[in-house]
Amino acid sequence: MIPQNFDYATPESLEEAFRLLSDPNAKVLAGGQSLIPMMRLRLAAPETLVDLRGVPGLGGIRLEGRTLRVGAMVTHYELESSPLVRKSCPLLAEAAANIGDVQVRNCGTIGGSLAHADPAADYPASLHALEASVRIASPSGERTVSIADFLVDTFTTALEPGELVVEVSVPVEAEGAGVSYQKCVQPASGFAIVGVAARIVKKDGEIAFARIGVTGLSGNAFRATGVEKLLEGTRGDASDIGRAVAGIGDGVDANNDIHASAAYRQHLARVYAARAIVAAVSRAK
Amino acid sequence: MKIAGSHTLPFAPERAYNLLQDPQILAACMPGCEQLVKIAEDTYQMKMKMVLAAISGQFDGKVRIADPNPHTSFRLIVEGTGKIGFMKGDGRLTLAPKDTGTEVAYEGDVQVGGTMAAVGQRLIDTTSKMMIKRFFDKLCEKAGSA
Amino acid sequence: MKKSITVTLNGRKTTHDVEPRLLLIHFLRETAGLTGPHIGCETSICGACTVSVDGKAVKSCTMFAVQADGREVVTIEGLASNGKLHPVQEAFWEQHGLQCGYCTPGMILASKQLLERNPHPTDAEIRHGLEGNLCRCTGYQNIVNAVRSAAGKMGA
Amino acid sequence: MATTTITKTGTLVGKRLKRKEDPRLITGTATYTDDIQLPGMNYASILRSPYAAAKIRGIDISKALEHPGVVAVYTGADVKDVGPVPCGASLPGLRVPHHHILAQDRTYFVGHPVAVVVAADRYIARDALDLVEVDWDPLPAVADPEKAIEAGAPAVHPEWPDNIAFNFHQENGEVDKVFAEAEVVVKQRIISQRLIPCPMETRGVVADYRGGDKTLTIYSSSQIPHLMRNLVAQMLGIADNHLRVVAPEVGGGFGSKLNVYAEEALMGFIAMKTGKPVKWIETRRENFLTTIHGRGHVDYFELAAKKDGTILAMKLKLIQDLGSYHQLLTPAIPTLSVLMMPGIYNFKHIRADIVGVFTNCVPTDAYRGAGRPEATHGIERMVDVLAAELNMDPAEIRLKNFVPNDAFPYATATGLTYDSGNYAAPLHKALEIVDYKSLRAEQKKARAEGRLMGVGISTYGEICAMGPSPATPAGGWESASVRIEPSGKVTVMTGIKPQGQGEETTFSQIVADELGVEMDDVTVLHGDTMVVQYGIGTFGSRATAIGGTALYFALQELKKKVKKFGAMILESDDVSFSGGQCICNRTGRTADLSQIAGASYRAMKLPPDTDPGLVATNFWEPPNFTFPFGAHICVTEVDRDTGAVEIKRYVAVDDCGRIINPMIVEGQVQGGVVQGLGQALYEHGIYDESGQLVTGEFMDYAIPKATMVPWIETDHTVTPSPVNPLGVKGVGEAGTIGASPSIVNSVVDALSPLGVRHLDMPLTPESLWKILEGARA
Repeated sequence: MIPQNFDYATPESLEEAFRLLSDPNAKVLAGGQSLIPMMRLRLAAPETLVDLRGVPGLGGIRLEGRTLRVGAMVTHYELESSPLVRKSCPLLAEAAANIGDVQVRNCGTIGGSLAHADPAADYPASLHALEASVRIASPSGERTVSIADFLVDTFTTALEPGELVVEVSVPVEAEGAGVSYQKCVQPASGFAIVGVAARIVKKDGEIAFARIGVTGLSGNAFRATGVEKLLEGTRGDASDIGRAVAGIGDGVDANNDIHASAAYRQHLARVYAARAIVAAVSRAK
Repeated sequence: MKIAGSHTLPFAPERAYNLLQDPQILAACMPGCEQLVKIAEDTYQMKMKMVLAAISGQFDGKVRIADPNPHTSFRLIVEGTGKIGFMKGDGRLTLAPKDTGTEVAYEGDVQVGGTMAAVGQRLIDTTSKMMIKRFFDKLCEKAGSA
Repeated sequence: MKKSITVTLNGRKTTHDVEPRLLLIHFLRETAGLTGPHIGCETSICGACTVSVDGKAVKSCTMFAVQADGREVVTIEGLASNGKLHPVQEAFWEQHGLQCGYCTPGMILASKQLLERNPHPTDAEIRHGLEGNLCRCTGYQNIVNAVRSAAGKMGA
Repeated sequence: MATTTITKTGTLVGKRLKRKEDPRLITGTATYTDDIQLPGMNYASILRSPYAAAKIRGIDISKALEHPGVVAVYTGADVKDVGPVPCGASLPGLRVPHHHILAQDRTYFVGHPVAVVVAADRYIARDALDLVEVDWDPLPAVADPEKAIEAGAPAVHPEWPDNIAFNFHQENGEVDKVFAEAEVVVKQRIISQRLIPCPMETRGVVADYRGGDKTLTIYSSSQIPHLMRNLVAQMLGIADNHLRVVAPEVGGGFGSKLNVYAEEALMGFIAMKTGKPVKWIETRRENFLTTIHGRGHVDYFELAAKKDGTILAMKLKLIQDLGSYHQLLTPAIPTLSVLMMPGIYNFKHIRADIVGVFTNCVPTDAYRGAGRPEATHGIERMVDVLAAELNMDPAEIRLKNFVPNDAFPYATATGLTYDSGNYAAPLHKALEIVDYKSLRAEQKKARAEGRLMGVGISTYGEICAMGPSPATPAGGWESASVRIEPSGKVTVMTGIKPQGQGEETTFSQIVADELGVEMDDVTVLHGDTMVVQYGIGTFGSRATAIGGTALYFALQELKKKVKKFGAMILESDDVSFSGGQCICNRTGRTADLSQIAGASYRAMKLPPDTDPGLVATNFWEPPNFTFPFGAHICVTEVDRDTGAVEIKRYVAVDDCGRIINPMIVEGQVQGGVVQGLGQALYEHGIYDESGQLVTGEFMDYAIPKATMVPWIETDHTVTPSPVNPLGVKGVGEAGTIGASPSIVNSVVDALSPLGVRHLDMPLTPESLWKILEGARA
């Protein structure tokens, strides 16, 4: 299958990229792993592709105090294999390792994935649990939004025309925290039917801090604050977890497709939440 | 595939019912609708441009309102065809008073054919629902300001 | 409209003018005459088109040729050197890791990547590392055997 | 189990030898259809119906024609006299729709070809496709075969409003009487869902016409080049000796390339019209939509038995989803199911009724197993249903009902003669491998712990070596020609057409053993109608059993000739031939094959009544099918939380007769089992009510990935077939046939404490979760 023709540009600075992207029919090529298949099917037909791989400042992973800053063009493979990420934010490395397959992870980027906002993408569960923030740049300046504000709906983000994701920031994981990302894989596409990320910090045998993110259940990933509240202050044993996850999908309009009905997805969200929490609790020191 | 859901509108059922059948409101609120021209009683010709992240497509189609049951229910049939395939939504909308507003429940079928159907069935439900939500959000916005 | 690109193909630099939309797989197969990598789907699932770009396994049907400008691309044709098969090729042959052979060039490139990153994989790690490559003939068992055997050869 | 490279000859059959095919495949130097580039070649793209049923009010091709680089655009009107797409099956009263190669005024499935754009390259062709405008009038469609035969259903073909293509009845014995008097009767509706074959290489056609000598060459990824030549020549109205069909390297077929499709004739038509070569390569999307699907059964089974478990009789009503028209063998496939419905059990009363139903879907046809997996799944499930009813062990009930060893050749209730069998042997072996007693004890313990562990057995029998000519539409024989070249090297031309089964290797093993040459001295040619004498092709696990036998007989003929020349050279009338040389039994003098071959072609002197050269050809007509069998045991555990099935263990003990290369046989079994597993757990070609294929890409249709399949333990018993001198039976489809019932039986067993007696495939986690939820409620 063959894409429509387009112009291809490789800007060497952000300014140049912005200028190219001021054309409403231009589209960013970050890793291309979602965009190119869409273009091959002609569901996407941008007139200009702006390949960001030559733009300085969009790559690299660096530690700044208690914050890990990940450039938008960092690939999933770089994240899963980076010793720095594995040590300081293991949940992000785990999420990256769960995406697609090796070839996709070699090319796909975190910025591209976020801007695409696929409702079943893997990152959002972890990024919600991490309360990540997304730095956005435009010709008029920069702004930083929380992941919750960034992901608006299915395929819909807070990005305005002409804006670019330049960086994702996550906190360095607390000492002794336990984390886990558990995913029910759709066997054909490898996307998540549901995926749940958990971060747990224990203190004196009790859960002092819990963060839970959910992807795939509905049109937009979310943070399950209700579950977090019910977990905090418990010892995190099976019955605590069971009680906490029971309402994870309350009020959520669950997706329904040939791969899983809404009711089954709701059930899987509970099961995988419990699995993620159990794993995180067991890893927490 | 079957699709169902509901939205609450801050208007009484009478007003909600009339708004939902008002071609100007429909034209303004249906996502991507660029033109809506009446071609017969209860039938309109529509041009729309759908943009969804990377996906975009032009559609020519029709909107038809059928089986009207004033202020309580009607059937809405939306169909469009374009180079990337076709879509057809056929659903019944049922209106019921809820507090001071109206709960609009919809239930129906969405069919997608052509290349669009190739990208993944997993996206049809969630994008349909998002489009419907956008429609109702816009409706509240438009009617609220009207 | 066309762009000039220079790609190091199996060790040799080559320059061509290409349409930006030319997929890397079509560039390799039709412009450069390297028909080893195959096309098996258009949704980036099957992996038959897998080649190595700057040392990373990629699906060449999900990359434009212009993106390979200035990079090193290795295809199945570039694995054997001086008539000697690469250990992964050898192992696929010895372990009957192929039947119709259509997925094989991509499977071998993915296996090579896997062993470069993890020289002593467990069976589960091998299977996980080959998730991006479909095979309809072998049931994968002899592919797993081949990768395990290649690991032994390369470690030895 | 390392492979060995044996250079000494005489004992190669039976050895684990590396394949001769592989060097080209592992180095990327093989030539598949899309690798063929011809000077001046154009590229074709096909516009297809997005609707399952629609009238075509008009097609406007003017804009496409104006597009730079476009050579031609053709629509139905241009090709109305080409074709139709052939159906080779004949059944009494069969309704055969006239299937044009491009739709005329109506389309009847999503993917139906409507127009074709020919352009300088594939990018331009695709661009121009968007410029063809079709004025569609969508019509109601029906996709479910049971709904299609309800009153008032939309008619797939207006001329046949009942949507019934045929009814077929087969009966033996006193079915009603036996059922009326039976102590036990069990009934079950069993679905064998639509599957999509998905070879990794899609179909593709290159056509090249030389006007000067009026000769057309078609390159097509095909399992049956010769049959394709005959049929496409008819479709195009040209002589068969003006058409050369070449099947180059074929990247998997599984039955989906045992066919002649519209595109072969269409590309031939274009090449002849334009005078330029043309290529069309199927996209994966097109492959899902337009290449044949498999299975598509709804079966209503009834089994009558005695209380002690003795099976007495069977009834079957089979509703076959045919799709919208007939491909080459579409209507014949369910009749194969009926032939094999008794399985390997000893009972004589049987009745089957097939209703062949048109639906607005792509046709079903032969997919790995073709009718036998459906039959085996049915009987093997029914035996378990009966065992559950009688509270018997599934191994015990099988052992009780097997056709006994002294009954062969065994005449079945459906008119077949099973060649040879020892049905208990593989079952005993498999039971031993898994340690069945301990396994059941472990299961008891697991159940006590609340775990859902299951053990499933299937003891399948299948019909292979398709087949004797009276039973096949186009001849069931196979051909081989062997030529010893002047150098003493050997060239084999075989009528089969492998797609990964490795006959270049196994046939070389046979040749090397018979002629005493090295494997490397043998070249096996296939797939080119200009090179190879007429042949039938590769399907129905026939290549070795029939093609290999033809080769064997050709070799015997050739050896006689070799001996005559050897005797002449050695000037002796007492000569034997072995180890690649003729030996004078009196003097011990020898003449090797190159000397003999050289002499045979130089022909300075000829032995009495002997022509020059060393060539022998054999067309072998098999006297019967062959009937492999085996026992598969699958151990599963179902996750109570999610319904997911984990295969803990899979053991396959197959008996495919004599084995020529165990490595290749194991590979066939492993791959076959995984395709059966795909059906059992993952795969389902789903059409929605409007006839849209909703599993129309790898994004939605899950063929097994490496992470989704278990380790498969294989073993064999060997019961040679008396049908051919090699004693071989066939193994290409065995794994697939044996696998699905063993897996489903295992999961049903796992859930049996919840009262589950049957589950339909695929056993998706959600479908099992619903059952678990129901049990909790």
